[in-house]
Amino acid sequence: MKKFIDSPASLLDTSLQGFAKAHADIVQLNTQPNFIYRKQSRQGKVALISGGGSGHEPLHSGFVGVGMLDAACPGQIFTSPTPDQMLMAAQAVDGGSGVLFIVKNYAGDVMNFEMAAEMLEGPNATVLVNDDVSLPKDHPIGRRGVAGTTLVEKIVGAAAEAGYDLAACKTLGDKVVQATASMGVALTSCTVPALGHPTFTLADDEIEMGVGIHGERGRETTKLVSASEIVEQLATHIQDELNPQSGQKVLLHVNGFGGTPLVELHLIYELAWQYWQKRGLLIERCLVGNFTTSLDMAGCSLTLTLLDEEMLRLWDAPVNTAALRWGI
Amino acid sequence: MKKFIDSPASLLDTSLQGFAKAHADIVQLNTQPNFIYRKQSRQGKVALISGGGSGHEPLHSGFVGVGMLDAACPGQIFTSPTPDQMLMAAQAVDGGSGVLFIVKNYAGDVMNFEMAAEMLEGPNATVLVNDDVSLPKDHPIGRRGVAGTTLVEKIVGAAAEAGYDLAACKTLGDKVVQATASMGVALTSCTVPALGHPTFTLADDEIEMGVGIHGERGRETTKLVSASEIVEQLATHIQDELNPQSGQKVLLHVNGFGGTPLVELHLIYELAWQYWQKRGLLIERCLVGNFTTSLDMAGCSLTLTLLDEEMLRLWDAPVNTAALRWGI
Amino acid sequence: MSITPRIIPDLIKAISSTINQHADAITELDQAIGDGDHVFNLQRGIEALQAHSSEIAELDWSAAWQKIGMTVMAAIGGASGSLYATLFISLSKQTKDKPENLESFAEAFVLAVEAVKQRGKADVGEKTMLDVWVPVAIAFKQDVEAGKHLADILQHVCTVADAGVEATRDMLATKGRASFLGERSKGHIDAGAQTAQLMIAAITSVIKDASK
Amino acid sequence: MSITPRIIPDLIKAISSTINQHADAITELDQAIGDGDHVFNLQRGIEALQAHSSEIAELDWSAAWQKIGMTVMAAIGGASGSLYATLFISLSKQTKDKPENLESFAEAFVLAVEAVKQRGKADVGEKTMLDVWVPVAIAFKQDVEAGKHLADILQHVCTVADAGVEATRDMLATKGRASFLGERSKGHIDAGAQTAQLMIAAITSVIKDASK
Ligand SMILES: Nc1ncnc2c1ncn2[C@@H]1O[C@H](COP(=O)(O)OP(=O)(O)O)[C@@H](O)[C@H]1O
Ligand SMILES: Nc1ncnc2c1ncn2[C@@H]1O[C@H](COP(=O)(O)OP(=O)(O)O)[C@@H](O)[C@H]1O
Ligand SMILES: [Mg+2]
Ligand SMILES: [Mg+2]
Ligand SMILES: [Mg+2]
Ligand SMILES: [Mg+2]
Repeated sequence: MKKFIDSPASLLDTSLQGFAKAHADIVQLNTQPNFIYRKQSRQGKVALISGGGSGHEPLHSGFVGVGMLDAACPGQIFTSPTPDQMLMAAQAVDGGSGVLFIVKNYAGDVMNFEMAAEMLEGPNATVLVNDDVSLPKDHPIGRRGVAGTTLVEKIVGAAAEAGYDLAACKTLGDKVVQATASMGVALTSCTVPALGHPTFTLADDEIEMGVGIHGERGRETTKLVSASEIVEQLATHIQDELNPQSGQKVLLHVNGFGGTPLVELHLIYELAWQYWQKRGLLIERCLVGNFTTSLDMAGCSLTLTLLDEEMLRLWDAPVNTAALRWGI
Repeated sequence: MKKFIDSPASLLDTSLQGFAKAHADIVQLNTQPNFIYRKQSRQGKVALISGGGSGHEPLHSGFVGVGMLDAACPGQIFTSPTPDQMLMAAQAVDGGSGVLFIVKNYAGDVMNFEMAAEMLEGPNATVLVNDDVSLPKDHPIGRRGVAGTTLVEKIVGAAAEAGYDLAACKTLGDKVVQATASMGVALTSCTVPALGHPTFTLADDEIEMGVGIHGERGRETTKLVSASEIVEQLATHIQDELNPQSGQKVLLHVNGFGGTPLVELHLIYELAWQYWQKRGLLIERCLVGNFTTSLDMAGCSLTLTLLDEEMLRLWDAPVNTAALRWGI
Repeated sequence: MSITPRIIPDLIKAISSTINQHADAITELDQAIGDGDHVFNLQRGIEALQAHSSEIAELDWSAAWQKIGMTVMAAIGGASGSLYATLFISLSKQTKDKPENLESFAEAFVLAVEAVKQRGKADVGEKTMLDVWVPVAIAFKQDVEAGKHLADILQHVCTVADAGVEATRDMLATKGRASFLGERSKGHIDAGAQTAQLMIAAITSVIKDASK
Repeated sequence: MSITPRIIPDLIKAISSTINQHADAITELDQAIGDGDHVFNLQRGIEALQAHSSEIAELDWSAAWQKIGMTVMAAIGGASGSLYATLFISLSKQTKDKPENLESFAEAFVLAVEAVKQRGKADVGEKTMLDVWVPVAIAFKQDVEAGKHLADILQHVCTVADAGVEATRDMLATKGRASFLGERSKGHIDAGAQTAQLMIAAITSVIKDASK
């Protein structure tokens, strides 16, 4: 394994120190337990808390700040955080209007957030993100939450900032999730530091279709084909799921898994843009880059969100975080 | 080779289309020849033009916008752009106050920009970036320009925006270059699409110290050591070069080469921060992330810039580009 | 049941040693159909417990289970963290103000495993640790109720655990990460079932020695 | 010199075929001590020239060189792009309004190579294409001045080019990307020198055939 690392055990804590220093104008770090929270939290506002295993950076810590999250709870690499993190974070950022947890649908995340919610006194709600359409809709544990999470956090974050109450934030979050579909493909596996070698291996001419974000295998190993064909496959799954009307306004998110250069991600964006433009969609907004990563995995995902005017307005609202920043 | 690609020949052009669409609020694309330029160019302002081989994204196209570059000329992957690109870009963005070329010191870049400057009518000047201290100061062709370029483009970009004239921009650019030192290390090579396989190979326990940004070998192949030891080595080269006084204000830039996860880059930042904090420097500003990349190379570089009040003020000035954005 | 929480440090030590000994094999299992972190998750939990084991040994059973539950809850994370936290916290609730005997424990154990099922929204046959814990809890309770000798119960429990692990091999995973793989999950033992079995084997062996 | 620009399409075809034929070997050279793109750079230039070759064939020599120079300038990029653009644009300047004969061309050629030296701030001995172009231009001019037969001149030029390439092997690179490698650049032939030699061999062979 080749990584910049002193030891797998110290990587996360030291990295969080560095992150907090690098963005000290926006966030603070609490240790024991670990959470990243806003430098200035606001009274009277619904507090948004997310979290999950580390290794997906900038998700979620890079999304803490005005207009987005109030706190992020980083677990060990690819391991969901523990309930005490969410509890303490909630205490730190609760502005008196309740806490909204934004949780990616993975067993560990769901159960640990659930325990936190059970223990938390005071009003709280949870938005479960399950945008991964590589799994069938009736999958026994539901679909995974993947790159669509960024969009949920941005849109609901703007709503909370604008004064939406807890119920309204929850309703909006569920609406965004409903309107969002994602699918990803890996060209390589990734290497979890504690493991020391790639989680799986692919032949030189193989790709893994329908992967999540933890370096696990996906639904299917298929042959490496051209970027156009890959985009066609990913986009078709999403298209079949959302079934948007011609003239529908959408947000198109091309997410890199960490090891894919921007030059390729912009190629993918162009090809996906063409796919949906041909189908009459209005690609009103986009986000292209590495946002929900799987450490050093080469690969990417497409996410499409059907926008209404409310979502569009909230997407455009100012945001000031380490990884997303505009209008401020 | 595993890449999202239709053909090596079409990759760049399609990717530029995607980039321009993704950031249509900020930039426009000219084709034949290729250059990215600001949506709104400003009369009366010195025009800043940079460029170089592609594969380093977001450098330079991601830095076009208010407060930074006026245009970027992307060459083929790792191949410097051609003089006609710079010439046409200059015509497109010249605001009547002359053109400043910001050029990384690589033979191809230098010579192609030089030809453009020779052919350009009207006042122009060139700032040559040569911040790579892995090469000796008396290297026959001078040191390479690497990740420090981002800082030069940001600071001089703010100055041009603030109304500095051509001579003042040039003087400032040279000052920033003087005050900046970088050094990089690669854990892996990268794969140039046209080539189809890694440019060089390293054993599992080897790293390449003192690399540039084109996937070439560096000065020395050494053993993989801990992140702390790697930071110590890189930082010591920089420290010996700049020889800053205790109490000196600095900007610390940790730049990822593309394939290194943020969790590691923030670890590196923390370790570098400790290195210079111990030596009494005041780390007033920082930038951590993938800015000057080498496609999918795993690795990173450290850059230190000694700040004076002018540079600090200009660093903080508003910027609105695809990759750097604040204050707007 | 004359066994007091003073046995806990030995239990933790035995669990630690068997998990460490089988670490690579466990990783291989979680990697084949999961994300490969299961053993590290457990090791973090065990380490945290070791730091508190002498303190825990001084408590009564209900308080001990509570402390164990809170400790693993804050240390493990992941699916197994919440499930084991649920198991122990539930054991604490179920043993609270109850007589400290085998019958009472067996009843609490079955209820705690029920709580785990609820936490995981899962049951036997879904290729998880429940394929060990559920039959083990049931067998244990039945044997205790039938008045079997402790040594025989322990022996039986181990056999049931072994069978539970082996049964996961050909199951289609419908819970946990392995479920994302669909049919591809078949043919691999579930890592969480395997570690449950290892822990049960370690625990029964310590208790057997202690009750000689 | 009875050779007119009508020969240019054949020259380009011959250059194209030798470069394509040796593509992998050239890549290997540029990869060992450069960045591996040299052959693609040249191929882009050659392709662009091919698109204009029939048009160029109609021009006089000075205009032809100018068109060639501008075409490669806009197509190649990299170090070699500016160097070859400089060579051809300078050839155009030096042949402008000059008699179209061998003596005049030889003089222009030497001056154009001088311009390349200036562009590259380099000279022979630095492990670049100049280790081929400089001795070739000098040998050519000397032979022409000495009144040698064209066939002998062409033969001689080829030998000089071969020697130039070979000489780069043990040189320490002090210009171009290879110079970043310091001592590690030794032991490898320079890619740009190699392609210069290949082009010269192709050109001389076409001219030999044409002047038979
Ligand atoms: N919903 C569930 N119910 C019961 N057990 C589960 C469930 N989800 C996962 N498990 C168990 O947890 C184990 C994985 O634990 P671990 O690797 O520590 O967590 P994670 O899956 O979050 O990486 C699985 O092998 C399985 O036995
Ligand atoms: N300063 C220079 N002077 C003369 N020739 C040079 C110089 N720099 C590079 N070269 C030549 O150019 C060749 C490399 O060309 P190419 O690979 O196309 O460009 P780049 O080095 O920009 O990738 C080298 O092999 C060398 O022969
Ligand atoms: Mg996990
Ligand atoms: Mg090159
Ligand atoms: Mg796991
Ligand atoms: Mg090259």
